[in-house]
Order: sequence, then structure tokens, then C-alpha cells
Amino acid sequence: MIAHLPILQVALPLLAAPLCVLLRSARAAWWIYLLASVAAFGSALLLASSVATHGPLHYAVGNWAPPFGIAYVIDAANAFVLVLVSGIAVATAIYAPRSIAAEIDPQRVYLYYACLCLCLTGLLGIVATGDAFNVFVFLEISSLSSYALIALGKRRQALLAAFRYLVMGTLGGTFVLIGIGLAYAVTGTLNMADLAQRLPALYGNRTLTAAVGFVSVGLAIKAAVFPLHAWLPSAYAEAPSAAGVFLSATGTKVAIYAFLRFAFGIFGAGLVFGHLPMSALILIVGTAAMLAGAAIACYQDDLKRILAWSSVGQIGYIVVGLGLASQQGLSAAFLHISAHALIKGGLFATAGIVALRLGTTRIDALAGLARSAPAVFVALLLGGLGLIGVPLTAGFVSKWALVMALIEADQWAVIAAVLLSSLLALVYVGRIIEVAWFREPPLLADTAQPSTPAPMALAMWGLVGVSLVAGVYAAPLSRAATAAAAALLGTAP
Amino acid sequence: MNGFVWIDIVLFTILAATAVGLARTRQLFAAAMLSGLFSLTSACIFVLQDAVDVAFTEAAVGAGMTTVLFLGTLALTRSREKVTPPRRSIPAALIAIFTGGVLIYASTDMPPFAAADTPVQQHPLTQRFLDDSMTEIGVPNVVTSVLASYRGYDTLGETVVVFTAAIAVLMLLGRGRPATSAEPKPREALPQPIQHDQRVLRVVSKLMLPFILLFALYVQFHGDYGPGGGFQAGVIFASGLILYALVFGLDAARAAVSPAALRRMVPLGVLIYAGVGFATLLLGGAFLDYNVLDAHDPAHGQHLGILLVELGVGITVTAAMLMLFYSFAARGVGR
Amino acid sequence: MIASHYNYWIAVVLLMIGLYVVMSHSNTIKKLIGLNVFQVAVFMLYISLGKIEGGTAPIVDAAFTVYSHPLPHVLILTAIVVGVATTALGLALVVRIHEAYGTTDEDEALIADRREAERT
Amino acid sequence: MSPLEWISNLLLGAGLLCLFTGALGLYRLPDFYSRTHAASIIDTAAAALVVVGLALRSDSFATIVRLLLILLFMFFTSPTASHALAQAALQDGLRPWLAKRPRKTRARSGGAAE
Repeated sequence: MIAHLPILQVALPLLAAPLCVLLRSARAAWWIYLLASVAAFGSALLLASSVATHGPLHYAVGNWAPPFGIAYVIDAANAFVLVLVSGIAVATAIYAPRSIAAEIDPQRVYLYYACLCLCLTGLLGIVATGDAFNVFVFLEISSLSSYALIALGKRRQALLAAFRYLVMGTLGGTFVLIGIGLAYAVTGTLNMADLAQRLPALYGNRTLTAAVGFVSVGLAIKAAVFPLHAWLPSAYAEAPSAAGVFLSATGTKVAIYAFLRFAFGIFGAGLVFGHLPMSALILIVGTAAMLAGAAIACYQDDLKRILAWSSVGQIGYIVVGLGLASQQGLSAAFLHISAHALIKGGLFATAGIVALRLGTTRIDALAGLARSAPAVFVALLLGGLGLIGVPLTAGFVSKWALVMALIEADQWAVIAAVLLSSLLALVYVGRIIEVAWFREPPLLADTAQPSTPAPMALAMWGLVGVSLVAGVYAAPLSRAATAAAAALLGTAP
Repeated sequence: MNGFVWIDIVLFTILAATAVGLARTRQLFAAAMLSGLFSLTSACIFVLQDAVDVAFTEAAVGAGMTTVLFLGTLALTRSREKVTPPRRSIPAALIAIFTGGVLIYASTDMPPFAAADTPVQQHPLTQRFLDDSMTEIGVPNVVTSVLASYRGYDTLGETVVVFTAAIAVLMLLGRGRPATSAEPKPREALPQPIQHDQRVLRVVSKLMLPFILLFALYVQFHGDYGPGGGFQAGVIFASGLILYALVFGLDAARAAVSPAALRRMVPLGVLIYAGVGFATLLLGGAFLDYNVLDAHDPAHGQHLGILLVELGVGITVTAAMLMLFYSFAARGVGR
Repeated sequence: MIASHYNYWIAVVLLMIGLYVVMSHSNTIKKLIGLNVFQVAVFMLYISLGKIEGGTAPIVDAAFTVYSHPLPHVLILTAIVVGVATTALGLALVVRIHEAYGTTDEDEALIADRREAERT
Repeated sequence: MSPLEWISNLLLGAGLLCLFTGALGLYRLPDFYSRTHAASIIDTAAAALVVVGLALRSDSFATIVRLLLILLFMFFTSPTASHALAQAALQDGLRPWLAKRPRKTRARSGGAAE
């Protein structure tokens, strides 16, 4: 059975989507989505433990040996991301029903769950595959479903945000397609392992250099890396809360993972970071991202928008980590991928609860939240501390690892930028806390707020709680991140 | 230099002229038609480069379906474009030139066009697909073998993409117009039953319709031996029904193929495809390993598997395309 | 160089035109048309990789020995379908944007949003 | 050259002439209706002549049958398409251009035909 797990954890959510549509019932669709994500999470955990003990798993779809068919390869790196993505999907499933009932037309709820299943399928497919073109196909499944998930936001701005995301995302996807095509032109193969074997002979080939460029730019658009981030803030801020939780925690992370896979598993670190000046470029871009994202977040007056802009900044940390291309840098990147996914997922969950209780997420409306909804406020506070990187949070663990990696690489300017951006995070988190804690609520707000539904609170505390546990008891996560980095670099841990 | 070069030059000139024309015109209707022409011309180029299946699909999808969807949208919005301000056009031009420059730079190290010793032609994949597929799978159209068997998983993904688009559009446009609309008066929908004397149109459409549907079935089941397969067949089948809707009105079409039936067919096709995958798992093979479908004769198993998955693709694509059309067409009726 | 590479270059020029239309125009429908041109240009780039001199369509027949490579064809079949799916979703969004804002122009819609934000 | 090839060449030549006439007419004629007429020359006469010319050259029976089926299909659809186009224009209120009318009508209807 374990032999088929690599395909099952993608195929089960895939099977779930048409079932949701066929049954046409919101309740049944939720159960299907829940079961599919739990099944995916379970298989991901089993896979991760199997990979940790027995080494990488290979699976040939259709029993066509690679490079003739499509192969799945699970190693410590993608097992890490698989567990993360499917875990967030479970949290979203717990969170979703009440939030969706409040935000989505009841006639469309079953379609909405089908879209969530599809988005999960796409993301897991990107992570698990060992075939370059297969990445593109699943990238488009996840992208198309996320456009739809975002477009159903309550305000009309959601439509515009989804459209802009669609245009940018399609350009990004097509850039990836061009890059894969150029690599195919000079090798004749699409299998990642086969490509990796043939490419070193071609270092210096101009077609290959351009392929690296196109894939990098395409995935940078999908990951919203700083100058190409324009679609992200309004897309995540306008999305319905449940989609916001899921996408903010997984979407950009998977794109970054895909870049890591292309850089280390296909093109090879020797080409991307040795032959081409990508390392310096990535460090500059990452530094700019963490400063600009955090700075702009300070000027927003909507909770979800602050969180979305903060994501732009936080992606900068991950990018800086991978730009170092060292064992430490990569483990810091993996740590921050997981830490930020948990924290930002938790914070978007909190923002969704705020939206449900107050009917808005505007920052002035938060006044008095600390008294009217202390639990929500505490979650917001803890998540915010994680964003800043205060000790005993997961954010601290990953930032500490990043700073250590930067010290090792003698990148003092970047370290200064990390500290500055943390200060900026203090400013925007502080603003939220200040309003919610100290400012008097307007008299109108005393009218009865709906209470927090228990499943939503559970999901919120689940995400925030796991991020706190990971901050206090950091060893397992660090170990997994180290193993993931080692798997990418090809050095046995 | 042979005759093909001249055809190439003519076609490329038409393509470039079309592209420039659609970039410059501010009439969106003209731009949509030119984009259809662009797809059709590129389909001709694909034929010249031996990609008959691709040409078929591009003609049916790019020139046919996409244009129908553009026209449906234009009928609902009826807008004309404004002049592009230079603050947008200059950075756009710079980005386009830079991207093109990188690609030209890349092309200088690309293998010569149509050479026999390129990495693509030299890779072991070539021999496997072109020589061994006849014994392994036994389908003369190698594109079908690769599409449905060697890379059958990609094609499953592709079917899921169509499914995703269908349910996404259903979610966005599904239930008529919302009450709060910026534009109070409902626009005329695209397929109004034509009021005036349309005997010619009706008679000819009625005459043609069975043949269009028959042709779709031929394309569906002849895909093993010639160009064609589930995608092309699905689009042709849908376009036959779209013709019916255009001539006889949306209500007549919905009476023939109800939206409720479509809503079941779209997921059904995906289920058939994925179901084949799970069936092979249960029979002890790998996911989508058609060899296990027939314990005695693997090649027969491959045939059966390809037939089933192409059927799944055909069902989903037909229903999805028709559903897209219904969604756009019904939007203007204002029910 | 010219004789052996002009196919790629023309695809690149078409790609540039498509990209320019996407980036420069603020009309949403026009953007999608540009996106189509952009994608078709990429398809041409791929298909030209499979062509072989003197080859024929990859449908095995006793009469032929040289066939063009089928793999790029399969990949682009997938990409074409992805393209039409994206266009359909984009157009559905355009219809909804037009209903919500009364325009299909992205800039006008953004201005309308900004005005609305200033009013509240 | 065999007599069959001569006939084929003759038909292809005539087809080309029709194509050219149609294209010229599409470009030069003053209004929508006359342009539709020019376009339908291409659809019907030019296409039919070329298809028959090709059929005479073909050496396989299957190809001939296919070509004839194409011919049959076009025989029905092309005139219908032109008819529908013209009727739609008429319904939309587009008046045919007549020599008596002032030239400005021509410019307007020319734009509509694009």
C-alpha cells in the first residue's frame, strides 16, 4: 500500500472534486473535502516517515519507467512541503463551513468545496511530481481554482483582484512553460532526473541560461516575489476568508518550493548559483521584498491587507534563505516556509473570525476587540508576535536560523535589513494591537456581535498553537528542515 | 529552399499582419475576430510542421470555441476600447522587447530547425515512442499513445483543468444576473431565436447537424488511427449543439441538452478517467497502468484503457464547452 | 542561421506583440486577446522543436519511415486546452466586472474603487 | 501531361482567378452587401473549382471522396452563411449603398463591414 501513496495523496483530492459536483449538497461536499484533505494529510505523514527511514520513494505513473512516462519522486524536501500543504488543508476544512456559510451564496457552496479540492490537488501535484511538464499542468490546476476561489469574495474588488491575478498568473505560468520548452529543446527530455543528468554538459549554453531565467521569473510571479508581487495583496485581502487561510498559507510557498526543485533538482546549483549570478540577484530581490513589504504594510488600514502585504515581506525572508544556496540557508528557508504558513494561516483565520463578528476588517473597526473577543485578540497577538519573530514563536526559530546562515555567509547588510524589517513588522503589528487593545470601541459596536463558531476557533487555535509549539519545541521541525535542505542539495543528512 | 518555405513565408506574413492588426484596432469585435483568424493561421503552420492533432485542436478550440466565448462576452458588454496612454505603453514595450531579446539570445544556441541531429530527435524517447509504441500499445497515431498512455497522467490533469474552468464559470455566472446590477437594462443575449424569416438557416442547420455530430463521433473513435481524440471530438460535438442554440434559440438547446445533465456530465468524464486509474490500482498495477486491464493481452488492455480515458475526456470536454456557452448566453437573458 | 532559425524568430516576434498587448492595454477583453496571441506564439515555439526534415505526421504507416517527434505535440495539446480554460474563466470575470462596475476597463474600475474608498 | 492534369490545371487556374477577384472585390467594393457578395465568390466558386481541380489530381479514392464531401459541405454552408450575414445586417438597419446616395454612407458602411 505504501508503494502507491505518492499517487494516492494527489489522486484522492482529485477524485473528490467531481464527487462534490455530482452530489450537489453543501454538507456532502464539505465531508468529501474534509475526508480528502485528511486522507492527503495522512498519506503525507506516512510518506514523510517512510522517506525519513527508507530514503526517497519513486513511483512510475502508468508503470512507464522514467523518462518515458511521468514519475513521482518523494524525498525529504517535498515530503516536508506535502505535510505542510495537506495539514493546512485539514485546518481549512475545519475552518471553512461557518465562514463559507456567511460569505458564499448557498447555491454555490458545493462548487466552492470542489474548487478547494482542486486547488489542493494542484498544489500537491506540483510538489510531488518528478516531471518538469507535469509541474506546469498542476500549476495551472491550482492557479485556475485559486482565481475562482478569490473571485467569490464579497466585495466587487474581489473580481478585479481575481482578474489581475489571472493575467499575471497566466503570464507566469506561460513563462514557466517557455523555460521548460527551452530546457527540453537542448536535452530532449522532461523527466527531472534525466534533465539533471544531461544539463551539466551544457553549462554556458545560451538557451539553457534563458531557460533558467524564464522559469525563475515565471515562478517568481507565482510566488509574488517583490517586484512581481502586484497581484498578491488585493487577491488575498479580497478572497473569502476560508480561501484566504488556505491560499495565504500554501500558494506562494508551493511556488517557492517549485523554484527550489527547478534550481537544485533540474538545473543544478552549479549552474544557477555557480555559473550564473543568481545568488546575488536573489539576495537583492529578497532584501528589497522584506523591506518594501513590511514598509507598505504599515500604511494599510485593513487587517487583511496588512496581513497580505506582510506576506510580501515574509516571502523576502524565504527568498533570502534560498539565495544563500547553502545547507543552513536552505534549512532556514524551509523553516520559514513552514513557520510563515502556520502563522499567516492562523492570522488569516483570525481575520476571518473578525470579519464574521464585526462585518468588516477595517482597522478602526477593531477598537475594543480585546474586550469583546479576548480569545480572538490573543490569537491575533500571538500570531503577530510570530510575524515579528519574538522568541518562543516559530517565527523566531526560522529568523534565528536565517540570521545564523547569513552570518556564516558574511552577509551583514542583509542581516541589517532583516532586523530593520522586523522593526517594521513591530510597527504594523503594534498598530493592530494598539487599536484592538487600547482604543475605546465606538458606541455602536456594543450591539450584539455573533460569537465565534467553535470550529473556526479550533482551526485558528490549531494553526497558532502549532506555530507556538514549533517555537518552543523546535527540534523536530529543525530536523525536518535540515533533512529537506540536505535532500535538495544531494548531501545525505 | 522548397515550396514549403514560400507557404511558410505567406502564412507568417498573415500571422504578423493579424497580430499587428489586433494590437492596433480599438474595435474589440474586430480584435476578437482577428484573434480567431490568428489561431486558424497558426493551425495551418502546425499542419506544415506535421502537428496535425495540434492543428485540429487549435482550429477547433482557438478559432472556434474561444471566438464564440469572446463574442458572447462582447454581446454582454458591448464595449469599445480607449486609447492606450503612453504611461502604460512605454514600460509594456520595454518589457516585451526585453523578453523577446532574451528569447532571440536563447535561440542562437537552439538546434537548427528541422535538423535530424537535435537533442530532441536523438533522445531515447524518440525511438521508444516512434518504434516501440506499436508493439507496446499498438495504436498507429503515436500522439494518441503518448497522450493517453505514456503521458496519460498529464492528460488527466488537462481534463481536470477543463473541469475546473467549467465549475469556476458556473460559480461566477451560474444563476442569472444578480439583483444589484450596475446596468439595469438587460442586454440582448447572443442566441435569441431569430425573428424574421430564417427558413434557409433553419433548414440548412437541420441538414448539417446530424453530420456534425456524426463527425464528432468519428473524431472521437478514430483518434487511434488518425488525428483526433476526445478533446477535438468534444469541441466539435459542443459546437454542433452551439449552432443549434444559435439558430433555434437557447431554450430549444436547453430542452435538447439540459444544463442539469451537463452538470452531471462534466464531473462524470473526470470520474471515468480517474476511475480507470483507480481500477488499475485495484487490479494490482500502477495508477493508469492499462496493461493490467487485460490479464492475457497487455496491448488489448492498453487499447481498452485508451478508449475509456478518451471517452472520459470527450464527455467532460463536450459538457464543459456547452456549459460555458450556456453560462455566457443565459447571462444576458436576465432570468 | 537565418534559414535554420527564422521559425523561432517569428514566433518570438508574435510573442512580443502578444505580451505588449497584455501589458499595455487596460481593457480586460483586449488583455485576454493579447494573452491568447502570447500563448499561441509559445505553442509555435514548441511545435517547431518536433519537426524533422522530410518527416511526416507521427501516425505510423508502412509508407513512411521518418516522423516528426510526437512529444511536443502532446505537450501543446495540453497547453491549448489550458489556454482555453484560462480564457473562459477570464471572460467570465470580465462579464462580472462589467456588471459590477459598468465598464470593462481595468483602470476605470480601479478609479471607481478609489472614489468609493474616498467617500467612506 | 495527361489530359486529366490539363483539366485540373485549368480548374485550379480558374479557381485562383476567382480567389483574386473575390479578394479584390472585398477590398474595393463600396459597402457591406457588395463585399459579402465578393466574399461569397471565394466561398463558392473559388473553393469549388480548387477542390475539383485537386480531386482530379489525387490518386487515392479515399482522398477524392473526402474532397467531394468537403465540396458538398461547402455547397450548403457557404451560401447559408452569406445569407445569414446579409440578413443580420439588414435586420440591424444597414441600408445597401446605391449610386444615388452621397459618399459619406459609403465610409460608414465600410467601417461596419470590417
